[in-house]
Amino acid sequence: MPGIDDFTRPVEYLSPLDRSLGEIVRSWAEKEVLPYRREYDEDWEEHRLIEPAFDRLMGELGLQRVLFPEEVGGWGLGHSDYLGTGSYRMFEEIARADSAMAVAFGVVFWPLIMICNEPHVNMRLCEEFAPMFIETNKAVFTANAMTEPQGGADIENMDLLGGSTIETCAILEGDEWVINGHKLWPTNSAGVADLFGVVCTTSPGSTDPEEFAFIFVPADTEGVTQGKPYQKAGMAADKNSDIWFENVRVPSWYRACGPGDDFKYFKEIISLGSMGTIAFVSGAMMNIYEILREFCEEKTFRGRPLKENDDVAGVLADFVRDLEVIRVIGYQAARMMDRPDLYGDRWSEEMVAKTRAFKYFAADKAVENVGLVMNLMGAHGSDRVRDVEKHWRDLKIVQLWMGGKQLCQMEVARWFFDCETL
Amino acid sequence: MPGIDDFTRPVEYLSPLDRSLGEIVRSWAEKEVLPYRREYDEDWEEHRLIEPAFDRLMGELGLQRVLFPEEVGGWGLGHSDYLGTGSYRMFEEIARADSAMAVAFGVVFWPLIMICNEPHVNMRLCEEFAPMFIETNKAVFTANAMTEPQGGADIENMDLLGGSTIETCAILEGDEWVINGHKLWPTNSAGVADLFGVVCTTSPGSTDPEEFAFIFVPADTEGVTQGKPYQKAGMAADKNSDIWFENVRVPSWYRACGPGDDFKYFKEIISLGSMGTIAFVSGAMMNIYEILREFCEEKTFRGRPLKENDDVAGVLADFVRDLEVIRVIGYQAARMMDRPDLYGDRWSEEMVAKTRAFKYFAADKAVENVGLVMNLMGAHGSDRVRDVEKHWRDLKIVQLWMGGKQLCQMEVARWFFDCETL
Amino acid sequence: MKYQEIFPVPCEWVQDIDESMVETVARWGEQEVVSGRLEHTEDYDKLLLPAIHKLFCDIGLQSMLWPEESGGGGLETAEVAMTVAVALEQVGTADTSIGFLFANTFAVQSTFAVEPHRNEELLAELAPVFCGDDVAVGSLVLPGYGGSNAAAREEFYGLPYQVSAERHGEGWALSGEAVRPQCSGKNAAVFAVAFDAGDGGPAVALLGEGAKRLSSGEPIKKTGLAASLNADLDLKGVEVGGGRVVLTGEDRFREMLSFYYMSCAATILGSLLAAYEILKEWGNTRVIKGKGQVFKENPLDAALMGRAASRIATSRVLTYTLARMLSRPDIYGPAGSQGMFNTATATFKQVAGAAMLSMNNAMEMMASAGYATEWNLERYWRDVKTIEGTVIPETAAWAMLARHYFGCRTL
Amino acid sequence: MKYQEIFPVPCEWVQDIDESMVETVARWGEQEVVSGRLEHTEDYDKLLLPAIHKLFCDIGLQSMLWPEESGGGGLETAEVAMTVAVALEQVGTADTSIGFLFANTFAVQSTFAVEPHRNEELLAELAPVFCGDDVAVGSLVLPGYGGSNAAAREEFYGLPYQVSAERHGEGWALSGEAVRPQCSGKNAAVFAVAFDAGDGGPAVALLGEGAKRLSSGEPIKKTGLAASLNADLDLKGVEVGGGRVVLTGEDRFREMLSFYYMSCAATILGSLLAAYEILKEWGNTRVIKGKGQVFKENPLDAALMGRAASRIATSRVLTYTLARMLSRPDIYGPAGSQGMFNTATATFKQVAGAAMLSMNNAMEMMASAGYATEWNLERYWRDVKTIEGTVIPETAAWAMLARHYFGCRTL
Repeated sequence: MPGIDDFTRPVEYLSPLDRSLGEIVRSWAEKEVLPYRREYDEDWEEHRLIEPAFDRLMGELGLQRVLFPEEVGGWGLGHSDYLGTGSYRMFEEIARADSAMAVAFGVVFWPLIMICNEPHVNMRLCEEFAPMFIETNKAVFTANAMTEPQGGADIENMDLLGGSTIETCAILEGDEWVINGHKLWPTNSAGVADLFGVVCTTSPGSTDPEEFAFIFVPADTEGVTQGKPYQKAGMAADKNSDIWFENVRVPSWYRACGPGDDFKYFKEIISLGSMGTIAFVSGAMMNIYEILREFCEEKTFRGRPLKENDDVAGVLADFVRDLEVIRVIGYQAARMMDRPDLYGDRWSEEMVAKTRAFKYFAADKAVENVGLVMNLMGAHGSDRVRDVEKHWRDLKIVQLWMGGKQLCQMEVARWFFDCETL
Repeated sequence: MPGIDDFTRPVEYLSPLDRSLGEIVRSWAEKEVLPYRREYDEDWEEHRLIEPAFDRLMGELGLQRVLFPEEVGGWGLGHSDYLGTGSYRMFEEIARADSAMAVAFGVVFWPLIMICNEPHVNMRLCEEFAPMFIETNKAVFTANAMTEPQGGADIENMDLLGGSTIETCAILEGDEWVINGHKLWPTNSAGVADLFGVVCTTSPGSTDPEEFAFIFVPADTEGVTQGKPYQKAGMAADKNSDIWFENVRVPSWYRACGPGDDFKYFKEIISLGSMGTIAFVSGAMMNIYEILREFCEEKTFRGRPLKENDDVAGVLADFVRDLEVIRVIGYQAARMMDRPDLYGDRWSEEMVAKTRAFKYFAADKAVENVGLVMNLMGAHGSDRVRDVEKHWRDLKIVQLWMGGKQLCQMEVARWFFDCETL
Repeated sequence: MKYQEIFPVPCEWVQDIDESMVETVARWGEQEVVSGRLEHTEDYDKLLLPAIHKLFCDIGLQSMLWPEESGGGGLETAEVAMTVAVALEQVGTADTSIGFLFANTFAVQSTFAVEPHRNEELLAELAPVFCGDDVAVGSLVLPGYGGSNAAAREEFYGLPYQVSAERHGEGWALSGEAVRPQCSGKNAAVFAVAFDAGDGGPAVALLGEGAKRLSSGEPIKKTGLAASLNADLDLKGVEVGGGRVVLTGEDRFREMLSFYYMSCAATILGSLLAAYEILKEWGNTRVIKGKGQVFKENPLDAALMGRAASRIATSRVLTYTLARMLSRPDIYGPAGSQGMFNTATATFKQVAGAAMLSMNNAMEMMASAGYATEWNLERYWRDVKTIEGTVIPETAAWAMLARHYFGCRTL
Repeated sequence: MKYQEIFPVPCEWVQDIDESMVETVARWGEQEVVSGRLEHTEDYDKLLLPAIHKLFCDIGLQSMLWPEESGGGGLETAEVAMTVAVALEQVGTADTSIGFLFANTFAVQSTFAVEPHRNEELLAELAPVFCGDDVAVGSLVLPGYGGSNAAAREEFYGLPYQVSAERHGEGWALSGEAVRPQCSGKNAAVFAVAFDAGDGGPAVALLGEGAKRLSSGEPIKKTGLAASLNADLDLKGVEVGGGRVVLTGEDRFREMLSFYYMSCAATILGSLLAAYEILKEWGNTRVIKGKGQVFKENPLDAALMGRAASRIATSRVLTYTLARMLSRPDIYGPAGSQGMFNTATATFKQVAGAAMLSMNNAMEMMASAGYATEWNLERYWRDVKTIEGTVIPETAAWAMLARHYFGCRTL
């Protein structure tokens, strides 16, 4: 009888680590998350249940180390040919249990991309930051402080606005950056992260890519203040808050790649973030598939199991069809991240546009399908014991982050149709 | 500026012939089809314009030979590792110009699959039939006579009905099959095809796979009668009619693979047919992309080119997004046909279900998108000079063949959810 | 009327009493709900219950069908359907979950308190419950999917009853495990329980909160509907007298459902209008593309807004028309006819679908503000989704419609 | 009324005259169209034109607004909107493309022949055209996308006029190349051409078929609408007197469009009902899964049928409600108000969208019978799609709605 492992993946693309990464994460999820996740909604402020599970996965099992180069104690994923597909597998397996945990985990690597990935490894910073992730068996988080109060997704809309709307300002004073600004919404804020990657401008209002700066700031630096977590429709394991930077001082070499390159490689954060998002989507959908199998065998309509009703079967077919499609394009996106030699640079406009396209496709389809699944389940759809309603709430959030759907559309149209003003 | 060749394909999968096949077909299409296709609607009965173009492609350029083994003068595609991806490229390029021509061309290979593909090459029949395709510079067609008046897609619904609804009957009399029956709708009927693959039963009403017979019948055999072409919403280059078989006698070795194997390998017709359909869809959509680029640069709303209007750009983005997705899954489907060693037998229930899923996904999305594109184009959408309305009509037909959407849904649900009665 | 001018309705059908109802309920919404609605999701006792009390008891929604001399509103005829619709539109705007409680309450009451089915005996008997100073919610117990929990093999359009019935004198003894009411399993005053009465077809009996051998389980955690403290019920041979059987027969059962679907559609319509206000505010104040563009001036966002507006406009016309049809059986025939029932089903599905689509789009436009509790939108989204599924499983709805319009026999 | 019983409408609004109109037109449809409709796509002269003649001249649709003494139907007030709606529903059922011709004709006539805009002079002048024995189609020339063909920089809600105007005495001289009318460019009796009248805003002038310096090009091949022999027009300074300018100003222009959108919605509604009949027939007679199942008893197909029925039911209510609103400006305000215009736009878009969705689904269910000409369905599908795009480009429709409901200024 087919199960979640029978959905198509392009087997040619899989990393040599695929099987072991999959097994580690799946068995962790079965033991540490699935039995407890129904209580997570009430745990959104405290993370009393959520934190120990993270400690196990990231600290004890060590998955928070994978991106760093081997030289500093990491697993070298950042300069391997399996950055994409390896991450995809981990993210998907975590998201099957809880997509908020998947994003909290995935975001650990998000700022680190800037210093761990070829061809822009910053070994000095790798050496400086690796120990905090490696010399511990506790989960250690990072956060990407991008969004600001005034403009929402404007920061990610780099091609149109070129960083001109960034108000968080970094001024070089001697050997130090002095940072002032106000950020909103980063995953792993509200006190979770120990290290921030902060999107700054060195000259407010400028569209010069050289003025765009990506600077690391340890969370305990003086002048960094974090707010309380926001309450959201779902995703309890992903804490978000305001962050204020007030005359925060960090060493000048905490800038990730330097003038011009920060701007250039920051787009890799977009393409990899989009790729990761697809993995969150397919992971959650795989779990819904498992739930649906059970539900549609157990419940009856006209005296027969739901799955034997052709109309119900139509909904089920559309669901697995779209999951098949999402997974195939997810792995294709991951492969494109793995092999820039074949598909183009991860930070190219083409890769940004294409991964955005795949991302918003996956998220849209998931939201649509899960909505239909809930209707199919009738009163059981909104009942927390079935877990589908949880995925429904979470997937909506997955759909909306990184600038939401409309920004994806504009970036896709801009590249494929050569638009100038979107 | 990106064009149709900038949409993603999994480059790892491409056949060594990909480039040359693509170039041959594209240049043929530019010269022989694009300038004339607007007149095709009026040519649906006579094929005065359509036939010469086919002659050039299939006879002169020789593409009707590709499936046959090299030993009989073919190109050996049927036993290569590039059956799927090679065909995909040809089909897509033809469909860009006219999807009806693509299906008429693709169907030439459809019955031949039964005798040209590993592991069930029937060399005796290859030798017998190859000359009619190879020793000519005229287009030579085949047709797959499956559908019958009483049940529509029932014949393709093999897992539920096991061939029990087939009324076309083949009785062995000495060294000859005597065939009686009435078929509807085959592509390349109405006098086009020179050779039929006929789906028969050797024992009406039986669900025994051994009684399912796939038998070749030359069109000029005594007792074969074809009707006039049906008039349809589109697809003028694809003629369909009734075919009657009245005491038609063919040699006993005209049965493709023999008892049991005919049933088994007939499913390959389904999986490969589904794969081909995706290529027709992406080819047509590529052409619509070209038209849209031009239209949205030329026409204005609020004084600006349409493509610079964010709402229009949203429609454009969704369109290219879905085309990206369709192409990626199309090539994945093709790859799965190429490499049964990695993905499973082409005739397995799994491959049938998965290619059906990809097929109905592609067709649904295309129909949806082109409908929106027509609305976007306003009064120009239904105007024949833009060619979009032609693709719109054709794609609807592409969506509906091979049992239509609902049968795809049932086969997908049946495999993934283990349903028994759909 | 609050949204009258911008989204036209067939206003010729709206009477003075309806207009004043709108005014009263809108004021209630502003004062009791909107001011503190962020907290409502969390604190039922402190925040939601007082608002419900004010609406149900002080304003008197729960007693509107009782005679004035019992302390009721004196509405007796089916014309009350329009009054209920306009009221629920306002309640739904303020708090969709409270609207859902009243939709249930009205559907329960419609079985015995609306002409031509007014039952004076029951009205008198239940006057202390519904005309008193305690909140009295009515809750339906409808057929649902079968499975291990299904009590009965008999079905209403393919859905087995959750409760089985045995004859007990003039009345019945009702049994069922883990029976899921539409709302308020923990605290409804009256459950209207559907069961199969043999040859009589479907029947509905009223059970009071304190009925013997009726118990409720743990509160259910669910996506939305904070005002509904729902829980499964156990019925261990609950005895109910013949006088408490408020209806028998398919026509009467469909009639109850027609009123219910209309009430739910009106509640969701209110939600949609609330979402409209939230999105409008967002569109007016948000600035995107640097400081280049007020949100609503972006053509893509505006197009989505235009679509949303279109759905609101049409949903409103449909809901009001349904209310009118149900309120005038003299013109349109009984509410329990196949035609009316199917129109009610179609309207409910259409309005719920339009609402979900619009709210999903609105969330997409508002991005993180869409899912942050602070902006209030996500709450309506969760509530409407919960109602959409709870009222009727999708599959059953379309099967019913096909049965009627295409003459299917086995669905 | 033909489909009255199965798909309820607000029948209290339908008057005797409307009922008899329905009867007459339904009979026309049966006799003149349905019997030979397969051929209609091909032979305009032999098959379609006689049917149009019967409907427009003998039954008198084209003259219904003229006084009885001129040979007209004597209808003068906006109440005619309901009569037009019910008539077009029947025409659309028989032949959608003929419905589209009359939708245009009525919209043209509404500018000068319906109270309070009745223009006795023009009525008298045009009586020979519309009350004669020749088919007289009116055709609108509306703003559309700009581009190399756009004649004018002025726009109506973002769409430039196709024709530019210069003052010429009391009247105007109109110019434009490759001007695309809504229908019948080859043979309309009257074109109602929109242009910009400077400070006066939009204006519409009537041009007769034989107007000097007006010529039409080659017939256009298009997806559908066989009854419309369309062609582009060339206007080389066509002179039109002040008396032929039937309206100026945004309010009046919107009013014309409100009537037009309503008429097109009613036509499409007719199409939907035809598709319903075709699908019903299919569902009753087709057997699938061997001989195991009558098509309509398959739950998946039935669910799609149920959805289609639901869309028909709601589309019908919406169309009738819009017709009512337009027919009673005394209750609902003028047809050219922003509110009415937007309701008309929303209704048209909703009904057209519902029709396309339902027809697409029906084709999917009927598979090859869906696209074979023989089963007739594909023709409705092509016609409705053509109308959907031709009447108003999608982008402009949503921008208009957003403008009104969300107060956008730059759209």
